[in-house]
Amino acid sequence: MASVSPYAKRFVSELTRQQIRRLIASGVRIDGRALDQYRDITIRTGVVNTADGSAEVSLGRTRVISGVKIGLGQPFPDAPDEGVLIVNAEILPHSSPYTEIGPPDEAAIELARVVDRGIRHSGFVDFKRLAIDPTKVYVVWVDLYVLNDDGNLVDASNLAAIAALRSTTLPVAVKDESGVIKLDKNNRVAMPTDLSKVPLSTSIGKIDSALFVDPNLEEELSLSGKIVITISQSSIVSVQKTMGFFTESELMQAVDMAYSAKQKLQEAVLKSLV
Amino acid sequence: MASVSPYAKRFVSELTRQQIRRLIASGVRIDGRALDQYRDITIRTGVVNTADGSAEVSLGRTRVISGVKIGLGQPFPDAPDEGVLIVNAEILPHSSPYTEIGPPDEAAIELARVVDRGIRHSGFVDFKRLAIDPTKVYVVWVDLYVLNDDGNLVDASNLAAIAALRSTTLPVAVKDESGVIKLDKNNRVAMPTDLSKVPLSTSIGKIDSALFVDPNLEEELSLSGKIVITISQSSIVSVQKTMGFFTESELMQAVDMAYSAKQKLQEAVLKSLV
Amino acid sequence: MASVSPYAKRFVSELTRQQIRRLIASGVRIDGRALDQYRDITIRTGVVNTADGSAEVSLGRTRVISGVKIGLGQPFPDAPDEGVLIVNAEILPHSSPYTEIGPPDEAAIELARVVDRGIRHSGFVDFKRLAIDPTKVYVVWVDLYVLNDDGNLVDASNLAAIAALRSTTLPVAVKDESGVIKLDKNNRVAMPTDLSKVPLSTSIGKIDSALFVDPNLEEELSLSGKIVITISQSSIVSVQKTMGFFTESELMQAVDMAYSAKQKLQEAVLKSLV
Amino acid sequence: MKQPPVPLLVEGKRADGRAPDQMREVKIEVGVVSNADGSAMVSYGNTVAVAAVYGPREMHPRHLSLPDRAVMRVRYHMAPFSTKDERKSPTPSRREIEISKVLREALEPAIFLEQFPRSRIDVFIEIVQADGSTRVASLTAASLALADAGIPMRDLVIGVSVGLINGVVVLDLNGLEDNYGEGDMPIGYMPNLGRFVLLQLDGAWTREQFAEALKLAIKGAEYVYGKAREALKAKYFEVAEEVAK
Amino acid sequence: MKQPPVPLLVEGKRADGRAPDQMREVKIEVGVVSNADGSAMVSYGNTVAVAAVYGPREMHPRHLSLPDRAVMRVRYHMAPFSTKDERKSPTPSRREIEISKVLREALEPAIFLEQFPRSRIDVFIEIVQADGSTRVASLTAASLALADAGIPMRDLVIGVSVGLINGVVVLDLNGLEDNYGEGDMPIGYMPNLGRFVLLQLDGAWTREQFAEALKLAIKGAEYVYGKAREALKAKYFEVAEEVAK
Amino acid sequence: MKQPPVPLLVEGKRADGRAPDQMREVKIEVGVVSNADGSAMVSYGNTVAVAAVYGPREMHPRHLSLPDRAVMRVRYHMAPFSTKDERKSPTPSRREIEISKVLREALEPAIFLEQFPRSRIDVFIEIVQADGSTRVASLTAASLALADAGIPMRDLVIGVSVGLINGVVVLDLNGLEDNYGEGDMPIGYMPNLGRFVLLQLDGAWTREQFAEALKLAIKGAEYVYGKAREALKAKYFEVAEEVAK
Repeated sequence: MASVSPYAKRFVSELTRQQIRRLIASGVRIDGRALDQYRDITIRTGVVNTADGSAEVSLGRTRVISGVKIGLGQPFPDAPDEGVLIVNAEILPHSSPYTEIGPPDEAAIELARVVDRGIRHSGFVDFKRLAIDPTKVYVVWVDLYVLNDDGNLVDASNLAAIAALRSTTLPVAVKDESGVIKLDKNNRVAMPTDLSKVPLSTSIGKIDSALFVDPNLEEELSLSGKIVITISQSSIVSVQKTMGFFTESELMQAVDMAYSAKQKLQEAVLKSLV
Repeated sequence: MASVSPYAKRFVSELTRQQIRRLIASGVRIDGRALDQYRDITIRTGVVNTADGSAEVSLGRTRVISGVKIGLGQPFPDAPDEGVLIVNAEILPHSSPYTEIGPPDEAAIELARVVDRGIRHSGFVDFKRLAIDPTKVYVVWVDLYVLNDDGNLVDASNLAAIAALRSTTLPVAVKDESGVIKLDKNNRVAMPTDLSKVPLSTSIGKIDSALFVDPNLEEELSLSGKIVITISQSSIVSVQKTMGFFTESELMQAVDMAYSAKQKLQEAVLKSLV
Repeated sequence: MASVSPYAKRFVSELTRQQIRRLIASGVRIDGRALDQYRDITIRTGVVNTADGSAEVSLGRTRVISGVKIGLGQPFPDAPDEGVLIVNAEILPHSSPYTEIGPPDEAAIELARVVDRGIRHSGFVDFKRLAIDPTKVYVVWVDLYVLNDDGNLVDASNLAAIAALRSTTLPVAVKDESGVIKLDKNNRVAMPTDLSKVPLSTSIGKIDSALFVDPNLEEELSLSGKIVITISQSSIVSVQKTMGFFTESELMQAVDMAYSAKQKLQEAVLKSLV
Repeated sequence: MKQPPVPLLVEGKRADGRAPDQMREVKIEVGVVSNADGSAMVSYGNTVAVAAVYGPREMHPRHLSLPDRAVMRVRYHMAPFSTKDERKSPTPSRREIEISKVLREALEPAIFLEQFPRSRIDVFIEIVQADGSTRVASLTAASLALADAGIPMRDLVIGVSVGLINGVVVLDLNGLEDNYGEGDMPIGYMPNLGRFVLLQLDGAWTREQFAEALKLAIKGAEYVYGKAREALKAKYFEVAEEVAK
Repeated sequence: MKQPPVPLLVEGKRADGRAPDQMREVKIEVGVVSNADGSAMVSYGNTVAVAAVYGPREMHPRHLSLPDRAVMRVRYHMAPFSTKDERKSPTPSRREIEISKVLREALEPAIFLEQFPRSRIDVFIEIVQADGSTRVASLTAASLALADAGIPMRDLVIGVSVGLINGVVVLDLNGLEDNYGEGDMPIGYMPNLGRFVLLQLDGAWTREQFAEALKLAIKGAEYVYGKAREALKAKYFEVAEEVAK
Repeated sequence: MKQPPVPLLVEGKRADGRAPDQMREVKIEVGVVSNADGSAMVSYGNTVAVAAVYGPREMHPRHLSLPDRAVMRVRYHMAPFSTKDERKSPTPSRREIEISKVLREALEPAIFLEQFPRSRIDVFIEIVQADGSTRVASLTAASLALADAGIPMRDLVIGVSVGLINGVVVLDLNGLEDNYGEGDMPIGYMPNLGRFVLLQLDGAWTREQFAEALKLAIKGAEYVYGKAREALKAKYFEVAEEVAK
């Protein structure tokens, strides 16, 4: 298994690409947005009643469902007093004509891991409170399901993951007669999350020397560079450059754009989540 | 993994296909059988001495070996007082020029699952008597091995499975000194089966509006429809439509053919099994 | 999964092949060696400080790293009083332009198994002393890493494995407060090996009726036969014919060559190992 | 027979209050995945299936294409969070592989595959929420997604399940009834042509119950067919409105 | 050395009553799989191997074909119920992968592969029942299936095993002897050409024991060769009779 | 935050005695795999990466080649014995798959891929010994192997990591610091062009720490770049000497 230059997704015409580039140069985007403007965001929680927590996020026409399932497991040896978080992403074959069937490929794996790192380093979830006893902890499965890909899967998935986690209730852990720990699904408490620490990722595209947030799919196919910056409170908690190159000053500009975007995203999130 | 329209097995000539069709229309078949007539069936049990039960079935030139292995395992959570049945089918690369090497494909998986459902819903095996204690039950592995495919694998495999199960002896479960349950291979009892409940499947092919039992390979490649109906005592215990379509009246006709065929198959089975 | 005639590695020209053949017929080899002469051998141990034992072997330009990792596990049911040896070989994509990425193929599996059998049947490692108690034994993982393939991977890998094993130290097994056996990595004892029993493999190539040891890659691609013979003390402990055919007298000649080569290889080994 | 946590049938009423011949609430939305050539979301009560269709498109690798007709690829898959049990592994189970096959074989008789030689039609179905009858909800969703993609069909294929509860033949099993009932019979039916394209069964059914089940399935399929036509019309209407603007 | 449950050798007799240089009963049947181009079933005592051959046939994918000769594909596989132990997983083990390779390399020197460029010959071998010496019974079965398929060969390849028990070199190891003996040496031999095409060994053998083992293997192979010729004749005879009718 | 076994920073000195802005010993050797078109071994202290390059060569299967440029294949992989923990399974982990991707995306901007349409460049990297900063050592090794293979590049790509320890920004994390520090920031940098081609980060960094980290990474990369040029020169010098003989 090696990483191979992708062939897929090459479905934007040279004409469109040139148009996007010309518009960007004058500070405008193909769908009329400003460089620092996100597409419309809608966040709905509780959309899957078989899950312990769930959310559906639309970011323009990009659409992601996240479902959380709670299980029991052993802690990792190097963090015996913490619960376990596992983030998995499936980019469904539904989502675009270029998505293939199969186990998660490198794009899906990277997507899951970038979202995972933002959550993990932000303190949004209090993992200490997910430990039950020295050998048993809660295992929190976050499954990200990309239903339609119109660009910027990371930010949509990150929002879906945090909304689903925020809406999650934990079945209470109880000991049965023989002393074995089990989950009582009818007795539930809220997932220990701290909204003030919510990690908010901002994907930033680069065309020539212009930077802009939330690229849609046509823009993604025209980019010369891309970077995702995740911020929690006033800290940068995760970064992932995924395409091209950036100069030092471009990186600092991207960080500043992410701080600004974070404020606006936080408003959208606070409106939708309790 | 998706189900893909099959390319293989297309080795019957248009000429043969037309001939089969013409003959069927006048109630005759390419090998001279009547519409409700099975090919010759032979059932031999005890053919593999390393297995806990075994049988070899010939249905015309179709040939299937079934081997049963008994192990120990945990019951399923939703059936704590029953043993576990696992049916697996391997369509060997021996069996035809169009069979590929690899893990069971959708055809082999369907074959195993259709046979499994017939056994499971007939009451032929008394699964309650395969429970040992609340945490340990017998695991019954039925492996179906298709050695030569001349059509109608389901019925041949079903006969092989029931004959192998009928011939199976269970090693007695005993506790060793430290209280661990083990199998004593030298001390055996008969598998709890009830011959009066034996599930008997009938595969029915359709060409134009004619229905007939036990299609051979050339016929299978000429079919416009196919359905498998499994009967135990006077009950329909499993059905699987596997090709084309059927009208309501065709379905009722197929069910009636399956009831008739079941009587004849039962005779063959009772002759071979004790 | 089937074994398929290999396509790869066909990169020696017909001209070179003819030249190799002509020279061999007169007792000379393309790189000037005598028929019974090995290429230069260097053995370095302790090359990987994260391993419990390690070695790097160069045989001409063929280069193999071996790393040993020690774990805990259960004994095999048929050898309850012995530790477990697992040999795995990875022929890295680095090693030649014809090596593909992926799990070990049949060549890598055969390589690992031939080396494994030589060690296992020689008595070089005292497996009885790797048992800890009736349910816990040391598991010895020997990973063979082929970095460059210039022919005769078996002999190079065998030397790397025995040198790595000889250099291995075992973390002492201790019981923790709750009686669970763990490995104390800071407290170590030597791996129980007996240098007098070291298994030494000799790969012998055949071109027309000439036999010669240690074929390099160009020679391997010109062979009409190949056999590997492993000797420990005065016993033949493993043989593997891997190409072509041998007559009875050729086999006896090959065995004699292996006994001679074993003497010289032993000197090289004893010089490098303590 | 396993004991259900609540009685499945009391005085002709099922545990969720339905009559034996009554479907759960059926919701159908067409065009839910904007990138797909066709798509549909179908709910039977708490069971939710989303189907997307791509094609007809060029077949790769070419040597697996058919010279005389389109190849169909159908995938039925359950989301890891779609069941009440523990998280389901996303690796396809033997059950999912079998269902993908029977769904393909239910859809193929409905499509004019011979109009698209050497090409491929892809149908992807995801169960987002499962409460019984997932394969038949999938079939309805798939057939609507095909229609939405404009792929020429002989008829819509409608899926409904019929079950056996305390000896009574009932329509549209939910998860509880599926687990504790005496028989399950998923059906795919083309209402205009009167053809059964999917038929599986397990449990123990008499000939008479089987016959009754077919009749009930037809009735259920006709009901769902009405809903399906409304949903298709609603979408075309929307499109027409948009075009009119 | 592990302790055997019964003595392996008492006064020159083995546990199953054989003399050291004696094969178990050898049964050979040719043409057992009617769809195959060639097939054979070979039993050495309780060890049963079934081989089927398809080809020469066109090679797919073409870029893996060889311009100057046929490609061979050989699979050795054990049925899940073929051993006395627990059910064996049907997933090929490392052992099965290695044996497939050595069997291919034992058969290739016997076949005129250069007569079939760009094509493929498939040999599939299944162990139905295992009691030692499975790979060598497989080799005999494979070579008879190739002959039955009419594939031109330099000679039949006959497989026999030789082993070391209490210091004595013996022919045709059974499962007990394989588990508890001091050495195992599976051999493939072409009786008419005097060529060894398969040779593996483990245990601890002196040079003299090795030399003796080769001689015993030749003797065993010649015995099995006689049986193999009879089986081939029997089949041709049957065919001839049928033709004569 | 987990408690480290030893203090990570005491009076401006790190646990291994380094100053915050100090690399571990950097060793670079070019041309270490004789069969490869290019290769390099790079050590940052106890972290050892070996890279080999093959190509540009013909791309198989052809339908995955690109008409306007070369395809890159990059594999980052850790040897089973390369970590202090238990033996690592050789099956690629999700972490290894992600790192292979970011390394490919760090190398692609440096190579004139458009000069080799329809072909493929393979970069294989193996971590032989791991003590932190493995991906950035891999990047340096890969870029030197590409240079050794004579593949035209815009600039060398140098990898260094920066970390956060007790609030102090430090260069070149070792394994201890990686496990117990507050942040990790692997960087790939082209010193002559001033371009960042790899940038990942985790932990919790202020804007100012981030800015400082970039400056420190540039400093570190320039230092390693000097070592890399020496190693390339040393190889060419040897070659020149050999030619002169």
